Amino acid sequence: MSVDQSVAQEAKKLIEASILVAEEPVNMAFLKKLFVGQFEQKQIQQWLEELQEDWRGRGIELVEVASGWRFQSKADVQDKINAVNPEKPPRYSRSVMETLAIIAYRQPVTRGDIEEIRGVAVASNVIRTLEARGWVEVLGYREVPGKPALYGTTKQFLDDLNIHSLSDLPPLMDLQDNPNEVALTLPLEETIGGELELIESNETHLNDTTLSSETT
Amino acid sequence: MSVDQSVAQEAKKLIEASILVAEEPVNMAFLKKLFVGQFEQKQIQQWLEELQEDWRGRGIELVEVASGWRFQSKADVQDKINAVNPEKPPRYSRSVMETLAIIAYRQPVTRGDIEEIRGVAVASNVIRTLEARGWVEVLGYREVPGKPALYGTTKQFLDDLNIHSLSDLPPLMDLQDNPNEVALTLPLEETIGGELELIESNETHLNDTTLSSETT
Amino acid sequence: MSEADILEIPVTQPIAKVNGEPISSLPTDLYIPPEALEVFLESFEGPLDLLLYLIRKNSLDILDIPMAELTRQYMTYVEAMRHGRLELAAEYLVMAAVLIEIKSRMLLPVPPANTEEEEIDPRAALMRRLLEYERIKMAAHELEEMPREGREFKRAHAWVDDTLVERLPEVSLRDLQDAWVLVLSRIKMNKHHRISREQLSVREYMAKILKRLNEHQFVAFMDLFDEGMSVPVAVVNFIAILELVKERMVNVSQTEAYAPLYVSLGGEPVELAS
Repeated sequence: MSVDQSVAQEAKKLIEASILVAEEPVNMAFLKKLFVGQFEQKQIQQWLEELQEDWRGRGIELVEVASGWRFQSKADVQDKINAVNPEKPPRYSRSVMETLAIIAYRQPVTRGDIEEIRGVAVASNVIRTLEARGWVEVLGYREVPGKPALYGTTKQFLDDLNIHSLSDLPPLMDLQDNPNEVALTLPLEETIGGELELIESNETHLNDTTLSSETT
Repeated sequence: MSVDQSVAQEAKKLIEASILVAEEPVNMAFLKKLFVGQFEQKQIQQWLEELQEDWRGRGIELVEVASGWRFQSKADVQDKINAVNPEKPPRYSRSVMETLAIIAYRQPVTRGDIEEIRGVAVASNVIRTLEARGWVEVLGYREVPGKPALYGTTKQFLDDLNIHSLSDLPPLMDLQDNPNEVALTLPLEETIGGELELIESNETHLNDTTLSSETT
Repeated sequence: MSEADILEIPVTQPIAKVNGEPISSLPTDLYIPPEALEVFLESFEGPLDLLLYLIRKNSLDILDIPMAELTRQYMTYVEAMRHGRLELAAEYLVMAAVLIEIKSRMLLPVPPANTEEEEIDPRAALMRRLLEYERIKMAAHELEEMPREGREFKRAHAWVDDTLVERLPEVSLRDLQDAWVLVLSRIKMNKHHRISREQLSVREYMAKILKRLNEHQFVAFMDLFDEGMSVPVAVVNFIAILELVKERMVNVSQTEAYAPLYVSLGGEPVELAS
């Protein structure tokens, strides 16, 4: 062993915890950052394998999937759990749901836009999950360096959510949740906001037209 | 030990796995069903405590919260993980936190009650934010014109704050009983932002009577 | 105490002395940059918050408030808000009325008929509200400090093996909105990523136009406006085109003056991934 036993112990404890609390599978890049470059990839890889070994014989195993490492239940154990409450519907992780919400409400958006709004990198498998589901598609490419893809929601997304058009989505809430702030700062806002406001007041009318044109 | 060693081993393995894969904390009723009535509550409880012991010294701990048992990270380990994770936890504005406090301590309350206490209108997205987080829910409707919704806190709110019941909340200060004390302890250089310091003395316990009677 | 003292924001210095120097009017040359006033007002959660601030700042006794002084100071702020050409939130004006009413009732002699009953201090209701609000403020602060899931600790969880799950997750509109609300509460951390209020339908029309341009490389500008489009829809559609141009997703071109405008996708042909 290249490092001290107790150091290894601490490191494995940290790796285990970070994989267990993560929303998405944890990749090597994250783990390296976790140790602020203190350990090499090879060392971390070895600890992961040791952890895998430590968990052998339990009901949960540590596995490596396409986007990183995660703990998951073994089939036989899952069977027993399902027997107690079989109708547990699967759920998307928070990152998937938030990405979907951003694409739905802010389309067309690039991955960069999504990352800017969420403040974190968007794992490629998050968008892939949504594309595979048929809810999100590439609408075009933005004319900036790198030509990033512009994402939007699909017809199937509307169908699956049982709505006719995007305007049937629950209203977008704005950032200001303090009524005082709203009341006091609104007059200072630029006129663009005001114009859009005007349109908003016609929304019912707008919805009607959209609805009637799309129901057939 | 009342049961065979290997049976206990299997049982603990199953308990551990079912708590880890569950979306919500796992309660005793679920665990009993998991063993199809084969073991008594006392036995299961003992295994839970043994599991808790097994995990001691790891980055994750097994805890009992309001709605059951769950695994969660320890604060020091989470600190290290947060340092790497660029995704910052949500932060709630004062209006959100004050509204939450009113709902937590004065429930059931209507939006009107909240406005009365805060002296300002409550923006609907303030309550929506708390509902989206799963901390607040509609308990019923008050039998007055308009049938306003009565809000209360959820079990998840207790779970997320790591407490068992509302009585574990920090007690509301009874300022009226001891005004001098308050005048002395309240930091006068308080920033408007509301960085009040904690006052530990003269607390009354939040109990059912406070909860039910003191609206408005 | 001068207006400048009162208006000096949050970083409050020691305690201002309360000696009843009446303030008759605001100096007309007192200039508060609108942004500063905005920040100042945003730091209060409402009239009760402002009153508590004044009481604490001047170390007034909350159970024996000198109404004249408090009302005067409060009105100074309210005046200042109006000088900043800000629309006053109704709550602040209502509170001003309440304060003045209490003040005037205290000036009136108590009718003898009432003496047998317990004397009611006109300030009592206000005091109760202030105390209750202060309690809540403190409770909110303590709640904020408590260890919280997602911040000080996180739930540990394992995945269910995908191969066992044939069913796809179901998503409801409510889930979607919840996710958006969560995005918003996180956004507040990154002040510079400010998202302005925007009309959803503009985005929808942007997407529609893009889809159309994917099918036909060049579309006459006028063709993007269907006949029979209602005025609001046409306006939204137009804003959507402007927005697309601004975000460099489409080009608008014209061969010569007064020639028809054509709209095309910016740059390379685009393939639709479906």
